[in-house]
Amino acid sequence: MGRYALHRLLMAVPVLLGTTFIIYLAVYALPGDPIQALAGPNRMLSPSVEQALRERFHLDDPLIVRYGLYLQGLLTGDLGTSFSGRPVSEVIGGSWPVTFQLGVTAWLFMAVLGVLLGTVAGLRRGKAADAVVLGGTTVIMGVPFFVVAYVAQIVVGVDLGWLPVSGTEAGWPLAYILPGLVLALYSLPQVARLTRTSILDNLGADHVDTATAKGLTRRVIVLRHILRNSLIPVVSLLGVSLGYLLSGTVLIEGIFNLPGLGYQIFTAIPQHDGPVVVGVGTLLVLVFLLVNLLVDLLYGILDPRIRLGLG
Amino acid sequence: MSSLESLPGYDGSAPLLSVSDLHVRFGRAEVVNGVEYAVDGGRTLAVLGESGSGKSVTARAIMGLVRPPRGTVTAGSVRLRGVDLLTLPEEARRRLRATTIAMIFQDALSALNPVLSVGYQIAELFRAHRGLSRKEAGRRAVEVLDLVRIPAAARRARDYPHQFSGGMRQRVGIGLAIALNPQVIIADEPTTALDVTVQAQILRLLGEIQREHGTALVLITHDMGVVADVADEVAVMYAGRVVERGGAAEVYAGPAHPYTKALLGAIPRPELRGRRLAVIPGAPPDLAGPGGGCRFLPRCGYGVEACAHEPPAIEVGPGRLAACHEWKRVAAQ
Amino acid sequence: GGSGGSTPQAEKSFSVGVTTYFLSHFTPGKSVASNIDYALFTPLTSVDTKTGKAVNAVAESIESTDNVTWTIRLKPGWTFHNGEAVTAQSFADSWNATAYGPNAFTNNFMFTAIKGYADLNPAGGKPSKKELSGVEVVDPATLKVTLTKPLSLLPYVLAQTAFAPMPKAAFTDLDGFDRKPIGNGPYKIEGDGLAAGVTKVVLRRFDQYKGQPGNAVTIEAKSYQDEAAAYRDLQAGSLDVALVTGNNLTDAAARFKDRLVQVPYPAVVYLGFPLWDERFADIKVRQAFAQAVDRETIVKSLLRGFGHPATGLAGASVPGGGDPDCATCSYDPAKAKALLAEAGGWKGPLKLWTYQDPLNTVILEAVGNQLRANLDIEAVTTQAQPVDQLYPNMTAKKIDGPVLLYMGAGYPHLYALADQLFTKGSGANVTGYDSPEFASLMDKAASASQDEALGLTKQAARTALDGLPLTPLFQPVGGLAYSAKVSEVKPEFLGGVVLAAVKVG
Amino acid sequence: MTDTVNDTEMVLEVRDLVRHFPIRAGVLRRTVGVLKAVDGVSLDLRKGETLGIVGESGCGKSTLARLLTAHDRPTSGEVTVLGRSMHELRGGELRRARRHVQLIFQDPYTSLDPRMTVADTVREPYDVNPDLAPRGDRGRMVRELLDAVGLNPDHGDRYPHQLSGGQRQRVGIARALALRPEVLVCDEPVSALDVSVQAQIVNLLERLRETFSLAYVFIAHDLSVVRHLADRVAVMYLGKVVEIGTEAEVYESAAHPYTEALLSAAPVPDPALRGTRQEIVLEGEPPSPVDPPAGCSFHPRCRKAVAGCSASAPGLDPVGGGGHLVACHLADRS
Amino acid sequence: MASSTLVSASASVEPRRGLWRELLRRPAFVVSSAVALVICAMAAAPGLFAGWFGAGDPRRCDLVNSGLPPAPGHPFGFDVQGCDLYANVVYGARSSVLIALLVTAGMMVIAVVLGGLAGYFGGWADALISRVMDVFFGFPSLVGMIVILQTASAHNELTVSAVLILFGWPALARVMRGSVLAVAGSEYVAAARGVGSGTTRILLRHVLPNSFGPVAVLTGLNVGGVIASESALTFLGVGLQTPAISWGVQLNTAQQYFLSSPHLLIFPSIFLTVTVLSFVLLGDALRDAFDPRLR
Ligand SMILES: Nc1ncnc2c1ncn2[C@@H]1O[C@H](COP(=O)(O)OP(=O)(O)OP(=O)(O)O)[C@@H](O)[C@H]1O
Ligand SMILES: Nc1ncnc2c1ncn2[C@@H]1O[C@H](COP(=O)(O)OP(=O)(O)OP(=O)(O)O)[C@@H](O)[C@H]1O
Ligand SMILES: [Mg+2]
Ligand SMILES: [Mg+2]
Ligand code: NI
Repeated sequence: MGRYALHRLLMAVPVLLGTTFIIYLAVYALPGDPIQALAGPNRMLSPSVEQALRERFHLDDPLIVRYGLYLQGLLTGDLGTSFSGRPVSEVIGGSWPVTFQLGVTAWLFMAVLGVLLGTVAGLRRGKAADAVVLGGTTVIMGVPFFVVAYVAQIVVGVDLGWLPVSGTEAGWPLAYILPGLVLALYSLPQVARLTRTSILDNLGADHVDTATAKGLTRRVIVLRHILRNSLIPVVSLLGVSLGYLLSGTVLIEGIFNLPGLGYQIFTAIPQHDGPVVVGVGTLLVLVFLLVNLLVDLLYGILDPRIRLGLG
Repeated sequence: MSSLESLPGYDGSAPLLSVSDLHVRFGRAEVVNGVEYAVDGGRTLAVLGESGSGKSVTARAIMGLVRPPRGTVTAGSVRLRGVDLLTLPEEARRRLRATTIAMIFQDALSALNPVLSVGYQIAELFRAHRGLSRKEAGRRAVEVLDLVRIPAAARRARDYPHQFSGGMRQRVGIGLAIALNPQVIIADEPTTALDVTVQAQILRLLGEIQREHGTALVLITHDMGVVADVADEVAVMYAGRVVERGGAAEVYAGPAHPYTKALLGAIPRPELRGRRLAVIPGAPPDLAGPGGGCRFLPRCGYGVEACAHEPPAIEVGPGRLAACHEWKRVAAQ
Repeated sequence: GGSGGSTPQAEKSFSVGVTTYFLSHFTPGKSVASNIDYALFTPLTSVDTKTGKAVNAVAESIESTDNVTWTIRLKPGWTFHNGEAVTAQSFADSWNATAYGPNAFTNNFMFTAIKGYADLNPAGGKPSKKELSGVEVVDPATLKVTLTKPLSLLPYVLAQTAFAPMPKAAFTDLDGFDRKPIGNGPYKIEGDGLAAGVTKVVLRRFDQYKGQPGNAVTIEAKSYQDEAAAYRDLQAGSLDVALVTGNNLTDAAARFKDRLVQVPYPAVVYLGFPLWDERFADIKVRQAFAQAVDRETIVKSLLRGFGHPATGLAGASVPGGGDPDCATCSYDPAKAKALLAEAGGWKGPLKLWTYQDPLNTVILEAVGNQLRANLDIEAVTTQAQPVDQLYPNMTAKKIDGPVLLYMGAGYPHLYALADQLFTKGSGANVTGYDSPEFASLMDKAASASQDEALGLTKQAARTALDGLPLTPLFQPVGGLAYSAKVSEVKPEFLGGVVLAAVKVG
Repeated sequence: MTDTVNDTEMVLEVRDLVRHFPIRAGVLRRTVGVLKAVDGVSLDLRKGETLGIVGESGCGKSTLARLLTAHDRPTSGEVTVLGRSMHELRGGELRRARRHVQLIFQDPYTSLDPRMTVADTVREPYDVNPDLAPRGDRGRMVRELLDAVGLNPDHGDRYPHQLSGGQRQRVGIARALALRPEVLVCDEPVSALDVSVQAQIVNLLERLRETFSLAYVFIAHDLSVVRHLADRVAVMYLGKVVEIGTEAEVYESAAHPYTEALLSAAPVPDPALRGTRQEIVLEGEPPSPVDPPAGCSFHPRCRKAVAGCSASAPGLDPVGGGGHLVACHLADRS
Repeated sequence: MASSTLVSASASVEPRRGLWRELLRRPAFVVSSAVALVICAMAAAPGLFAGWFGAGDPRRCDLVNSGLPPAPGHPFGFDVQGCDLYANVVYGARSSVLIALLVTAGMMVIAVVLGGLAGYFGGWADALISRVMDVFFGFPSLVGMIVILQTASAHNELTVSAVLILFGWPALARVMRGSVLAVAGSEYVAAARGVGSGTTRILLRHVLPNSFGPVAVLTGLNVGGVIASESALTFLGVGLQTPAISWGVQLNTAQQYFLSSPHLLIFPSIFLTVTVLSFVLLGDALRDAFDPRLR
């Protein structure tokens, strides 16, 4: 397993390098003037300052030179400097705890709620509960989630006053419940539906009949012989969903005023703040790859039929 | 041995397992249509019949595995020493499973949970029915694996089903069934998926267990050779009914139902080499179609007018029943 | 409500919501003149919120005979938060740092009027000097400033935080200073300042402050990504004061009633014409467009009353503003149609531009609808571009239709707006307007006394508006809503709450 | 090209056929071992002849069948069909050569495309080999084929799920017959079917053999079925042929202990004979083809094994006269 | 050897029905396709529907009515520009449905082609395609969309669709790859190869039809997500912009006015939800109808 993990990590290196280049290229290709972006709509910059900034951030150099300089810095552990003048490492250092907590919360919601709903729907197939879950998840899929976010803020945060509306001040978990929940809604329908299908598959499986014939109680059968087996495909979906989830932080962190990575990258784009976009973007990809490696390892533990490294 | 005695209807002199007039319905199809058979301790009843004739469904109905929405038992009774399982509350029935009546499934790989170790799956029985601790149950599971001749049982107990060969899996399946010494074991085609040498091992193992514990064995198969080898009695099923019952030797020697006769004729035997095998023309009936009349009629060479009425089970000899109006003619030829 | 949770009960404290933009830099040369900046720094002058006049703050006196050479004397006893005395050198150091091109301080452009600026910002190559020749430290309490041309409004200019002083300590670690400045204002920064990932800054009252001291002992400034987010926290009770904008004003008016202070911004939202586009070369076309927009309805219906239909360049809150300077700012669809017909009618599609901003797009669409309805122009489309695309496009004259823009006055005077919008070469003069008549009037105003300057500026603005490179639409109005915990919530000139004035309890 | 073949000609020759599956592991996916699924098999088959292949599960029967029909490429050795070496062919040539050897699959449930009707399935060979039948004739030819395998023309419109197992197997046979092959390789074609249906298929195969003078390679583990159909029988154990001979030679005078065990383990469908049979129950599990025992691979389970059995692997040598070959040190080679 | 308990040996078989008749027999299909049809008709010819309550022109606006609730003749009320909301919602179907269909079709084509190639050929094609999918999965797609759309000169239905396709296909392709992998290894594919079928034929006749089911269902489910994403892009300032009329734009504007004019949010949402539901049901029904086993 260790060797397998190592192998996967090695494979991640070209993917990550490719990612940095693609992002760098994309930011480079963005139309518009970064200096103008820095100055804002109502503010003017003197030509000398403009010139100084261009020099400082190598804005006039060709792409390859800039990327080369970036990689050179990367080798010495320097992630570059944001246009705001802060080192990117500091920007990331300050924001990742927020995204981490948000991601974990959302992931938990997605996993727990998704599996719960899917299980209920699967076990009560064709009954009202099933219809409610199926219908509900369909509606969730269709409603843009900034709409859900605003409505949730106003209803739960403002009108009911149950949870903080925004910000991180209340700390984990309080501050992260509402944004985490909204973020989880993004992938929740898929998780719930996959769980449901998986439960249905397993309900009819022969080994469940064996378990019944063994005289086990319904509870044991459901938990140990149906749910556990059904979760195997769900686990890999949960890994992939992390990608959507990290992507969603771009929106959610903005709406809920969370100073996380998603927000940093979101504000950095219009600023053409290449170093920040590349740094944060690559970090997000790295996290995704790592988590999916973990998920795959977990998969091997959950499903003994899949022996990693041999298959 | 367990709680059977205390249940309503218990009658020590009744047959260990008796099924009567069992009806099972899947949607529109009356898949099991009045099955009757019985078996006593220490005896082996072979249930024969072609694919789809309802052998497995009957077995599953006995075990209580036929439940809506996947089919309903519409009528009949399944009695263990007189106790009707079908009217028993679910909890009481659950307690009887594996302790008094157990089942071996056809496809051992899919019948075992792929994500739990085999030791765990056997140990579960001891934990659920005997209330043993996880550790103690694990120890007993190893004993069971030993009993079914799994080499290095203690080590293999930690392995998962896919790590076993087909024969060993089936032995694990048998281990699951015999772990709690049930009085009745229903084996649903336990060797169909295996090749002959392994089949011989398995059948021998089952025979030993049966002799040792006086267990009643219901062996479902469509292998006429296996039946000839191990069965005391046979029940031949066709389209959801038992069309012929009796001692194995007698039935083989003089089948009284045209279907049984045709079945025996279809077996390739060395002496038939170079000749065409006897076949049963046509296809099995549609169980969802309208009933009434003998269901074998369209494929039967003995059809008479009376066959438009469903033939009752007629006693054709000592302990032998056949559901055919023309049994005399069939037996004579 | 209230946010005093983290501070002891006894201490008077409140929380205020600001946008993250306000919490990006604290160095005077990079500051954005937010209310936080004003809490941390006190420049030489300040603008009286009631009269709109520049009054002395750190300065004892600011005098000039020719509006070119100014002598500034400082009040004694002012110190920075670290105890260092505020001297003429503190100002000179700060100004030199900002004016020095290679430092790339964003406020650099504000120093163009000071003599020696060109030496510090040569067109190419490294500057030969590091100090403005126009700034002389006569003695610790006296500063002599020489300008390149007369500017009677210098006291107004000096009220911006860009002209605040910096202590010696700042120059040992400019980056550190930017995050945790040592200012001379009524409040000092507590804790780490703008450390990575912080979303709030705590200000503590500076007890040695020589000006009007603040009321609250501590102020929590929480950063929000936009005003709407801050407003929701205010609604939920976890914030005491917040700026309310846009559509939330309606809700705030109903919800907070008299705890909503209306804040007229010293700004104008206008429709600029691309003078380089020949379709707009005829002034009649521009007049037709200007009169086809129903400013009253836009303000009343779309903005729910939060705005003032423009009658001139600036609203009444700006010295020199509030007069009906704009002849074509009245809604007259019939006349508009007639004017357009006179000019030969409109052919082809019309595209309206603005920069990306939720409110802007809505307003632009309304303007588009009115132009379509009132001028019978069928194909009206709108496009919102990011700021960094729109402005370069305008400079490159690639915009092919009227642009909806916002312009705020840098300091409280009509002169500021007129100068930014109409002076040739100004960064904000996006229409390409160039009028010698306007220029000479402005020059006169700059060299005249402050009282005369007002009249001359008005005259210049009227001249420019008659030429119609742009037509003002309305002066925006924002709001300050606050919890019951605080009182004395007053807007400062740029619209933020005067932090020092807020009373707790 | 088949015109020159006369009745006694070899249609299929197999020489030293080997198929090893590499077992890969680790970071670099290096091959850490080989699974010897087929390990040196030589066979031949004449026109009209039926060769039965028996052996326990996993001994390589299906792998052999796939090699014979060019569904897989051998590691070494060669398969010659009508004088042409199959694995040297590529692309279109291979496709044309394939016509002569067709495979009938074990599982009638998975070997038919669930979305194609019976007629479409049987017609497909003609559609991809347009030279075999002009477009206009195809419908008729499909009907004839269906008729030949005992299906009604109206079965043609059905989908596989609407057919019984026996009927599906017939569709598979009709599909294989469409190309008029010389050889039909039947990989356990009746194992999934029950006795009454099995008899139908066995009869059908016999009848087809007569009408089309087909040669069969008939794989099964049911000895009685093989016996019924085969002229010659090969017994496989762990990738090797351990005994081969005519039906009578193998069944009546088995010379390999494994064949003996196999024959004795097969139940006889006659209760009267119960207990009279000398059943040799093989103990232990079949060894792994990854790591077969040294010497004779059967020796660990062989009740006759002597010391020499583990030392060297016996060759496949004649016993008695004729073509009866056995790979056993202890065989009586008189 | 293995024998299934589900042997269907039924003798009487219903005649092969036409696909169309088969579809019409399913209530789920009839209802969902009727709704989808109405929505598509609305998208194609909004003029026919918009005028039902008198105010047919979505661009005839009186700012005085800005944000007013439903009134006689204006059953949905007015939008912020004072235009009839009903007419706007009807016209909004055009862009939204167009984008939904374009994206769905585009994603499906790419997913089927790439997923199919990766699953069927394996080897380096699979490795390459899978790595590319990895990057797309891991990369925050919203960030990518923002960057690309900012680069694009125009933000119309085409560019928005293109971007949604670009970041949407991997999920589908992954599913496609999985099911192709299963089908490619099946015996009936081996059998087809055995009778001499070429790769193209095998892919088109056997692999594609048999592996398409899961993709079809997922696609149906995706339609809602697409419309929602379109709206999210508008929200982020890179999607369609006013005065383009689309449900996404409407929802985005409505969200800012949620407190004072909730009806702006409610009515487009209802249309959106109905559309989404109908497409989901349609996807399911089509999958079932195309599968002869489920007829
Ligand atoms: N879950 C089910 N739903 C619907 N029909 C079923 C189900 N299980 C079995 N059947 C039908 O019931 C009939 C009898 O099936 P059963 O499994 O008992 O046959 P069998 O005699 O065991 O055959 P085999 O030898 O193939 O195991 C068959 O026609 C089958 O199609
Ligand atoms: N593609 C493959 N890759 C690796 N190993 C394989 C492959 N195909 C078959 N094997 C292995 O080769 C051996 C022979 O398999 P094969 O399927 O030929 O046996 P068989 O005699 O047909 O068995 P059965 O009677 O169960 O069908 C087995 O151990 C099997 O696991
Ligand atoms: Mg069965
Ligand atoms: Mg095989
Ligand atoms: Ni690998």
